[in-house]
Parts: sequence; C-alpha cells; structure tokens
Amino acid sequence: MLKKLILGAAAIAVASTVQVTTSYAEDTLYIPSLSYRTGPFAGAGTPIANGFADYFNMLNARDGGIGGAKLVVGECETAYNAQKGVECYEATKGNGALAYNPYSTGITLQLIPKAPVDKIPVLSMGYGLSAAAVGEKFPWTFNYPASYWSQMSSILQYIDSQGGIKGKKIGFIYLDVGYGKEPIPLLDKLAPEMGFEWVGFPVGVKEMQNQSATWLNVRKERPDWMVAWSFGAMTPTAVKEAAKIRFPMDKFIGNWWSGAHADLEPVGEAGKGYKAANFSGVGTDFPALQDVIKHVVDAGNSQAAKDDIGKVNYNRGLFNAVIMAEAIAAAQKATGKVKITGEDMRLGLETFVLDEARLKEIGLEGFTAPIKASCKDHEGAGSIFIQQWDGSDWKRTSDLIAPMTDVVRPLLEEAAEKYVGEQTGWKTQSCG
Amino acid sequence: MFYREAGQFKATYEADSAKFPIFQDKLFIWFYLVIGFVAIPLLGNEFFLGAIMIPFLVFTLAAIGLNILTGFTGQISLGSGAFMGVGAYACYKMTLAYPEVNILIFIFASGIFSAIVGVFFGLPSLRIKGFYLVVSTLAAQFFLEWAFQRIPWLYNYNNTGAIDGVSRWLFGIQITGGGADRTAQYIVCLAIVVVMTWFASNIISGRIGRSWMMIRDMDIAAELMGVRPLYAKLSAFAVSSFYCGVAGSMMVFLWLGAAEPESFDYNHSFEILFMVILGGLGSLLGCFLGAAVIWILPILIREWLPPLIDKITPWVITSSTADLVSDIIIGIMIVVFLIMEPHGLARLWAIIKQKLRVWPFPY
Amino acid sequence: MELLKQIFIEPFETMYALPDLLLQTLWEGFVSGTLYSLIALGFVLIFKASGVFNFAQGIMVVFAALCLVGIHALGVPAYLALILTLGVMALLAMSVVQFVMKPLVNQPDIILFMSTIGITFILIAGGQIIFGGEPKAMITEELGLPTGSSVLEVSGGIVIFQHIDIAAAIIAAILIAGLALFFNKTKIGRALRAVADDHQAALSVGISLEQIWVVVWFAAGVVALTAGILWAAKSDVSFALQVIALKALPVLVLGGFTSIPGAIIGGLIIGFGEKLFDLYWGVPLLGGGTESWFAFIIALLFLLYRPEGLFGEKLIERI
Amino acid sequence: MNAHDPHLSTKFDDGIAPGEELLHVDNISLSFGGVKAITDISFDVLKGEIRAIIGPNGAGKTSMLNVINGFYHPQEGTITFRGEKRRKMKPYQAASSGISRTFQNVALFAGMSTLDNIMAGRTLKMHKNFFWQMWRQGPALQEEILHRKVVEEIIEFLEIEAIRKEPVGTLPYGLQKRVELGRALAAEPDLLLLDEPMAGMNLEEKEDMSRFIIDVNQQYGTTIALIEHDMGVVMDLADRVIVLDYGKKIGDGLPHEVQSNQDVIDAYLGVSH
Repeated sequence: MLKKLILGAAAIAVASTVQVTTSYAEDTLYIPSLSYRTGPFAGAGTPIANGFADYFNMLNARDGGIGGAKLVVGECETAYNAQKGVECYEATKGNGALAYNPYSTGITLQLIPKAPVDKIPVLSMGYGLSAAAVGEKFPWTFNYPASYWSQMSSILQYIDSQGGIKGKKIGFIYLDVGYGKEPIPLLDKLAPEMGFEWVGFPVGVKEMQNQSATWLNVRKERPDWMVAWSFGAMTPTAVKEAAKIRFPMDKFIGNWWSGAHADLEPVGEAGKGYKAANFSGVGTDFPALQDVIKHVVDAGNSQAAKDDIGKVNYNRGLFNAVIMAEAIAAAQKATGKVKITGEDMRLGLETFVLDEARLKEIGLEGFTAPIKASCKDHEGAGSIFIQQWDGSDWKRTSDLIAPMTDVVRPLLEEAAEKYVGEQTGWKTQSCG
Repeated sequence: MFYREAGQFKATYEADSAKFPIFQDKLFIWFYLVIGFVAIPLLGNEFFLGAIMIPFLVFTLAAIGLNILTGFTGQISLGSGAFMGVGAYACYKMTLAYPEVNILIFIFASGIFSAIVGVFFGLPSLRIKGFYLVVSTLAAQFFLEWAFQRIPWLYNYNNTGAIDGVSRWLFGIQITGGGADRTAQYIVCLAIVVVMTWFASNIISGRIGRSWMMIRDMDIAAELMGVRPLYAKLSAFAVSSFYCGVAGSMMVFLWLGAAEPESFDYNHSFEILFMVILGGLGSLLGCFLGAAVIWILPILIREWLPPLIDKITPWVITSSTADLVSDIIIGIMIVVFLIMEPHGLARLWAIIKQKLRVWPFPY
Repeated sequence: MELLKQIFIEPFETMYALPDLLLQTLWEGFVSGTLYSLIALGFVLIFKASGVFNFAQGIMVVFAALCLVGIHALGVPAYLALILTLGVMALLAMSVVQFVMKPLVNQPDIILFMSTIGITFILIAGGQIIFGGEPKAMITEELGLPTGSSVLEVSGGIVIFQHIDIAAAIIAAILIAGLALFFNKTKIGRALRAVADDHQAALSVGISLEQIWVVVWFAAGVVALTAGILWAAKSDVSFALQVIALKALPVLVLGGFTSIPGAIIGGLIIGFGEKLFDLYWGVPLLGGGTESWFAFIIALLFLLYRPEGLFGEKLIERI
Repeated sequence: MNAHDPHLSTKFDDGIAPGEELLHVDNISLSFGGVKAITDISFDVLKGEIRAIIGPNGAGKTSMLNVINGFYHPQEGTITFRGEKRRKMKPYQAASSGISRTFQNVALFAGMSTLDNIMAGRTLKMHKNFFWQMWRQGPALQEEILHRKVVEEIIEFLEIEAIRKEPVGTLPYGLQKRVELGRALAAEPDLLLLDEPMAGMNLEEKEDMSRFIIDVNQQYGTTIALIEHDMGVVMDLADRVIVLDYGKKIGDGLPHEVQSNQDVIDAYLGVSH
C-alpha cells in the first residue's frame, strides 16, 4: 500500500518532469551528454563533459548555434554505471535527442540495439564496439575517428618505426574488462604477420591500484615494449610500477584513454618518457579553443577551470562536440530543415566532411587527422599520433599514423557478422 | 476505523491461515493488481516503465531472494549480485543454444543454475555464521565476477566481453533485445514477480519456511526439534539463489539489454542488502518497499532537485551534484531509519495499519 | 600429467631459476601484506571495542588521504595539513559516535553493520562534493617521505627496494607498536579492553562507552590516514582505492576479528600468498588476475577448517 | 477423517508397554577439553514414568539431557533408546526417533508466533515436498490444516488460545515456558525431556505447570524425564529420582528413598568431599 502511494507519487513526479524537460523552444537542438563527474572514473569524465559542453556553448555564443538553432546540452550523470546509463537514456531520449555519446563501453553496448528502434544514433568516439565501424551492419552506430583495432594497428606500426617490431616481444597490459580485452583478436592476427610475440597482463578492476604482482610478471617475461589499455586509476599506478621495475619508459605506450593529464599528473617526473596515443590536439593554440576561452570560459559559463582548457581529455570532449556539430550542419544541409531529428542526424553522421580545409575553417588546423564520413565506414579510419610525457605536460612526438585498414577491416566485418548473427531481425543497410 | 475488521469472522483454519485474512486487504491487493497490470501500462511512458518500474521489479525479486536467505533463514549474504550474474549468463547461453525455445522458460531455468551455484557456495554456512559467512559469500561474489570475466565461453567469445539480450518474441511481441516493447517487458516482469512472490509466501508459511525461521531464530533448538541444518540452510541458499538468478536474467533480458561482468559487481549485492534491511528483514512486503525506496528515491532526487534548486534559489546545481546529494540523502536515510525503525519499512507499515484500524482513537 | 607438472614442478623451477624475482616477489608480498594489515587493523580496533563491523573503514582510508591532499592544495604546509587532517578524523570520530553509534547502542550486529554502510555513502558522496572526484597525487615528498630506490644484486639479477616501501613497513610497524603500547599501558587502553570483554561489566565499573568509542574511531581514523598516505604514494588518491580495503576482510577471517596480532599475521599471509600464487600459479594456469579473489578463497577454505580464525577463541555452544 | 489423521486425543502408540524400559543410559562420560562434565553415569527410564534428575548447580544435569538428545557427544558409554543402541548421533536423529525437549533458558523461536512455534514442533510429521508447498493448494494445504488441528488441540490443552498469534518474544516468561512445552508436545514424543520447566515461576504458575506435566503423562502416556530444583515439586511429581553431583551419580530411586540418602543430603548441604 505504502508502495503504491510511493509509486503513485513517482508517477506524478515523472509525468511532471517529463513535461518540464520537453518544453524546449522550436528552434533548439537537444544534445544529451551522459557524463560521469562522479565515481571511480570521474577524473576522465569531468574534463570530457566540460569540453563537450563548452564547444556547443561557444557555438551558441559566437554563431548563435548551428544553422540558427540554439544547442541545448542536457547533461545526465551516469557515474560510469550501466544502470544509470539506461535511466539517463530513457529520461533524455524524449527531448528530441539527436545522438548519444555514452563514454562508457557498457552503456554503449546497451544503446546499440536500441538506436535503430528509437531512431537515435550512437556516436561512441574511439570506444565502444569496434565492429560498429562496419556501416552496413550497424547503420545507427558510429565510432569516429577510429576503432580500438585501428588504433592498435597504428601503435604497432609506430613500434615498428622505432627500430623494428620483428622478433620483439610486446607486453600488453590491460584492464580486465571488455574494453581492455577488445584488441586481443587483432594482436593474435598481427603477431604472425608482423613477426612479433605478445604476452598479456590483465589487471582486474579491483586491482587497478594494486599492480605489483602484474609487474613482477612483466619482469619475468621481459617484454621489449609495453602497450597499455588502461583507464582511470590504473594508468598512474601502471606508470609508477613501470618506473619502479625500471622499465624503459619510452618503450611503454598507452592507448588514447591511457594518456590524459589527469593520468600522469599524479606520477609527475617519474613518468617522464611515457608515451600515449592520441587523436585530438593538446593545448589551446587553436583558434577554436581561443574562441571557447573567450566566449565561454571568460564569460563564466564553463564548469572547467581555465588551467584545464586544452588538456587531453578536455580537448577530446571538445573534438567529440566538433564531430557532432559537423554532423548536425551536414544534416541540416541535406534535409533543408533547421530542427533536425535523430534520423536526420544519422544521415549527417554518414555524410559530413571534416577535411583539412574544413578543419582550418573551424579553427582546428592540425588538431586532428581529417575524417571522411561514409555509409560504409563508420570509424573514418582516422590516424593517430603519439604524444610523450615530459614530466609535466604532454608533447606530440610523431606524425599521424594511419591504421592498417586492409588488416583491420576484414576483422571488423567478421566481428560485425558474428554480432548480427546472434540477433534476430537485425536491420542492416546496403551502401551503394 | 478505515481499516475495520470487526464482523469478519473466520470459520475455518483455512480462512484463518489465508494470506490476506481481512477483507480490505484482499480488496487492496486486487486494486493494486489492476493498477499494476492495467493502469501503469496504459499511463506510464517509457521512462517510467524502463527506468523506474522494471528495475524496481527486478530488484524486488532479487530482494525477495536475499530476504529468504537473510531475513527468513538468518544467513547474511553479499553474493546476490554474482548469483544474479549466474542467472543472466545461464539464460544467455541457453537462449543462444536453443533460439526457438520460449525465452520465459529460460528465464526460469536460469534460476536453476544459479541455485546450484548458490548451494555450492552455501556449503560453508554449515560451519560458519555471521560476518564470517559474509566473507565467504564475498568470496563467491569475487570469484564469480572473475569467472564471468575470464571464461570466454560464458560470453560466447564476444570481443566486448559482454553479453547482450538477444531479440526474442513472446506471443508475437518482442520482449527482449533492442526493439523490445517496454510495456510488454514490464508486464512480463510484473507477472513473474507476482507469481514468484506468491510462491515465496506459500513456501514461507509452510513447513519449509518454518524450518528456515527456526534455524534463524535458534539454530540449536531447531536442530533438536528435528530440522536438519544441512537441508534447511542449503534449501534456503538454493531458493534464494534461484530468485536472484531469475532476477539477474530479467535484468539483462527485460531491462538493460546488455551487461558486462561489472553489472553484477559487489555494489549490487550491497544495494540488495540495503533494500532487504530497509524494507524489513523477514517481510515480503518489505522487499517491495525497500526496493522502491532504494531504487526510486535517488531517481526522484536526480530528476527533481536540479530544477527545484534552479527555481527557488539563485544557484544552479548540475546533475552530477544532484547524484552525489542523492547518495548523501540515501546514506543519511539509512542511518536515520536504522535508528528510528530498525525493523524496516514493513514494521512501519504495520504500525500505520494499526493506527488506521483504531482511528480516530489513539489506541 | 602436464597439469600436475605445471602445479607442482614448474613454479619451483622458475623460483630456482630466477632467485631475484622470487626475492622481489617476497618483498612485494611483504609490503602489500603490511598495508593489508594496517587496513585490517582499523577494522579490528572498532570491532574489538564496539562489536561493530565497520564497513566504512575503506572509504575512511580514501577520505583521510583526500583531506590531506585537499588541505595541502589550499596552500597549507604539509605537516600542518597532516595535523588538520587528524583534526578532521577526530571530528569524524566524534560525529559518528554522537549521531550513529550512540543512538544505535544495543542493536543487533547487522543493524550496526548497515549503519556503517550508510556512513560509507555519506563519506563517498561528501568527499566528492568537497574535493572533487578526479584523482590527485599524494604529497609524498612534501611529507618528507623518501621516493628513491635501492638495488640489491642477487646472482645475476637485481632486487629493487623502493624507499617508500621500506618507509611504509617501518611506519606500519611503529604505528602498530604504538597502538599496542597505548592499549596495554594507558588507562584508556585498559578500559577499552575491558569494554571489549564485556560491555555491561565495563559500564558498571564506570567506564564511559562513548569516550572509548570516540577513541577507537579516532584510532581507526589515524590508521586509515596512514594506510591512505602509504598506499596513495604507490598510485594516486582516488575513490577506486576503497576497493582495496575489502581485502581486509579475508585478512580478518584469517586472523580473527578481534586479534591485533591476527590482523598482522593474516595480512602478511595474504600479501605473500596472493603475490606468489598469482605469479607462479595464477598466470600460467589461470591467465592471471587472480588477486581479486585469491585472498577470499583462501579465507573461505581456512574458515571451513577453523571457523574461529587463527587467533580467535573457540566457543563451546551451550543451551 | 482417515486412519492417518494425527489426532492427539488417543495415547501415543510406540509399541512399548508401560513399565518396560524405554531408555537406558550406560556408563556415559563426557568432558570438554580437560574438564569432566559427566563421569560414568548409568540409569534407565521406564515407559510411562516421570523420572526426575536433580542435583546442585553444575552437577551435569543439563549436559546429561544434551547427551540424550544428541547435542553433546559423550566420549564413552552408550545410550539405548527403544532397543536401539548408539553413542554418537545428530540431534535431528534423536528428534526423529521420538525424543523431544524443552530448555532451561527458554529457547523459543523468538521471531515467530505462538502458533508457528508449536507448528514448528510438527516439523517431523509433515512430509509434503517443496513443490506442493510452493503451490499451497490441495495436499500441502490439507496437510497444513490437519496439523493445525493437532496444534489447536495442544493450544487448548495448555490454555493459551488468547496468545495464539502473538510473537513469542513479547510474552511473559511463564507463558513462554508453556509455549515451549506445547512445542515439545507437538512432536508427539515417546520421551519428553524437560529442563527446569518451573524455573523462575511463582507458586501459581508452578502449580499450573505441574498440572500440565501430570496431564501430559497421564492423558497421552508420555514418558517424561525432567530436571528440577524445587524439591517439593520433584517429590510430588516424580515416580523415580536420580541425583547427580559433580558429574557423578550419587543417588537413584523412589523420591522418599533419595530424600533420606546421606550422600544426597551432604551434596545439597554442601558438605565437602
């Protein structure tokens, strides 16, 4: 009885909140932001959410939105928790959400099957399901600018360029969850082709800050290079442990989630020389970032401290917003509408063009590799670069490295086939 | 006054031992069933069904499972999250192997696997009690989490290491997978919970339920009365894990749609224990109340607080602050509640009912 | 046959072939063992004095470290920040006793246990609101803790001793000795032991339960702060750290819930055990990552053999 | 009502005629660690009698009962119950062979009602399996109601109708003792062990309890072994008495014989050995 009273109250409450949140004006575009400013991964989630929101706010302030439509960023806290992710999704999708950027593999996986039903695309930028890069099989899911497998192939090429990979032993230390295990098939595939040997070092989520046994094992195995697929508190701990066993730091490469300022600042000097992949520029020496500082940060409309602007994860969140904005513009152009829907957004995400010229136009020249969206290729096979920690800041040390598309793409297709095969009635598309 | 039982006489023992001996109670139950099965599906939107009602039902079922073990048999367990996982993985493997079989059968069958695992990890309870048992169930929790992570067969060698609620239909309506109908999912959940709550209340009021409570209240005396601890404790572990297992497969197939091993981590075990304690140990009604408070209240705070603060104060709070505030409120509520009514919401409800019975007189 | 060889022969061959690695493993086991002991000690202190199984001990470790770093970030010198943090922990102890323990006196164990989970919620969320959720660096050097390392050469290989690890072991030892002295030699310490034996009896001779509780919660806070500083120096200060504190549970099972020497020996057993097992058995046989459950399974097996722990008292059941 | 109707109104039939030996305890010794609780005790209990065990505090009386119903395992000696000889057994085996008991410090199931507590005594008589219980229709419900009737008879017999649905934890001590007797009776025991059934009672309550004990003994023919401190009660109730002191048997016989036994008088007066 009390239960029903509570439920009754809940029903009224929910009805009223939904009414409140759906009353957006005609000419606004709603962009949900599933952020995590709390929980164990808040260190990454906070700057990402800041960069994401600040770019849209900058567009609002500078250009009056996109195509005349103001952008509304609806932030919903997931605490990196899959259940709260679903809650956020259900709470925000009715507001005219254009696309979801979940920033969590777990939430992404939950949203992938829902996307075609609710007709809202999912943009998991550089995370999520690698196989989603296959546009024919996953019309509603995108992982620009590159999938994990593409990234791994780029990292391996980088290693090859640093004195050859043939005959070398690669240690792969990873967070023992889906995210960390993702590149294993690619390593298995490329090891015989490129002539290296690899050995895996799993680190449990509960053991993120207790890695001494793992690194003892690294000592035992004596790899020539270490590659990390780590996240959150795992990264600084791994770098400290590596320093402890005197592993040559410049032969230790993290992926793009293992190389943020928040990861290495707790390590400081000891991490000097550590490398990480990245796809978005570091620093504020870009006109677009200057605009953000001018229109948003200095105006007091940012949650980020001024020091944090230009750091790795902030810029990544910003880059995510850039892709969203470009897709929105493309969708508006293609449909001729100002207020677009999720379905239009999907079209935009398949047709936008972010080439050198466009990057320069939006004030991000040299910020990242150009992305060419297409129906077939939902990752854009973007290139990455390698950055290095100098004890207090990240410095870019390599040119762009393109992924080995010829190897990665068949693997992606195979994986997509398997995923779709398990689903009954999965809708694919054909790309002309 | 509102709740009058005068004039309601029971002529048979059958009537006396009925679940809802008082007419008003019967009426209310039917009323709630009508609300649950008719009104909510008609009126609720996807957010209400998908983010509030379905999880509420899933957690209620898990809480019933844990309450059978902790509330009725007196064995504290922190492994319920992992037992939910066993159910989910079992259901996933079965429906992939036999896609043509009705998913509902597998949702129930998944409980059997969970029950077997539960019995295995319940064995230490024959030797140890109290917080020592907590540690041994935590061992189950961590070991199973690791197994979900490390045995690729369980997640069908998916690159993501996750399982997903593949699409299945019931009477022509899709109830699992991405295109599933939320309303249908809700009705299936509700039906499962209603039936299993009914089963639970039957078992509890019969011989087996009594033997559990005997073990809980005084295990030595129970043994001297002829209860075999081996059977009583292990059957409680089995039934409890069965419920948790079914709740776990409901969670993946009827609610989340996909799950990583972290979806079954120890935080869930704690969350479910909260629901049981706050709702009331040894009360089925308490499971509903506890799940409602622990699951729904934070959502309401998250949804309401930011606009409210926005309106009545000059400050703006973000959704993340609201989330933290809801955690603090839950924390304070747990403490305050334990101080004020350690027997849980169910006892509070009984007190209210008593007050209603004698209203307008104080007693 | 192959499996038996992997279990019974190969690990020992590896140990023999790489003695430096074995020594390093033992050292790492020892270091984590002392830290586990330290965390377990926090549990034991409170359990002994009040029968409360303090689930919040883990978050107290994080909270204390956060306070220290947070106060230092305001520009307060490190040592002053340390003292202020101790003040915060004392305040926390008093509030917990005043608002939680006192109103809940004489409730069943499980209720008290649940209330500490409530405290955990408040501390986690409160800590994030006050200090923010992002990881922070521990102010190791500012506190005068050593950061370098020394190398010992052993038959062709090297064993590396981090100075912070050595310091950790020494500090843990000093703290434990200090606590032992405090509880054995001071008046309040003896009162505490009286309370642990029998609440009612202690009350009847005029010992103030409230005072004792504040002291033990504060002592547990000090232990938490120490554990927080030492562990965070190895990685960083973040909320993920609280999970490590759960490791204290199997330590407690091994050592017995009320025994201080038990906590120390249990911690060392778990520390040595999990490192050796993971490296020599877990990795080759199970693919590694066994540390998350090894301690718990050991505790479980041990429970079956000896339910009262290494140092617990055997009870004769009566009716 | 069919032939298996478990009605209480007739005497329990266990195939042993009144006056024959029901229980025989042979040379039992029990120790905890190095402490001897019982040393080499032998005695018998005859069908249909009320047998009292008396002795000063710490004489080993409760330990003796605990040995009889399998809670303690003696190091030496055997117990023969209804012709079956054994030394070690589990408590539930004792219960299922027909031994039932009450406890010195009331050991009721505090969270359950009076009705459920007494129903708990019927545990061994109920057999419907889990799946019937789950449905609680047909056979399971019939079984439940059948046993409910028996329990109601006991409730009526002990005059505790008014507290049928009260949780036992809230009852006064005297009533709790009565409920406990009811629970033990519900098992329809061949041998009923009562551990200080009148401890802590006032005179009136003692009289009530004595009446119930005699009624149980006479109406159902139940054999009773009881421990009691109140000598007056023991002399009135018991057919035969055993006296224990420091774990040894120092007297055995009819009440008046025991009363005049010098060892017994010394033990009670505290003469040093």
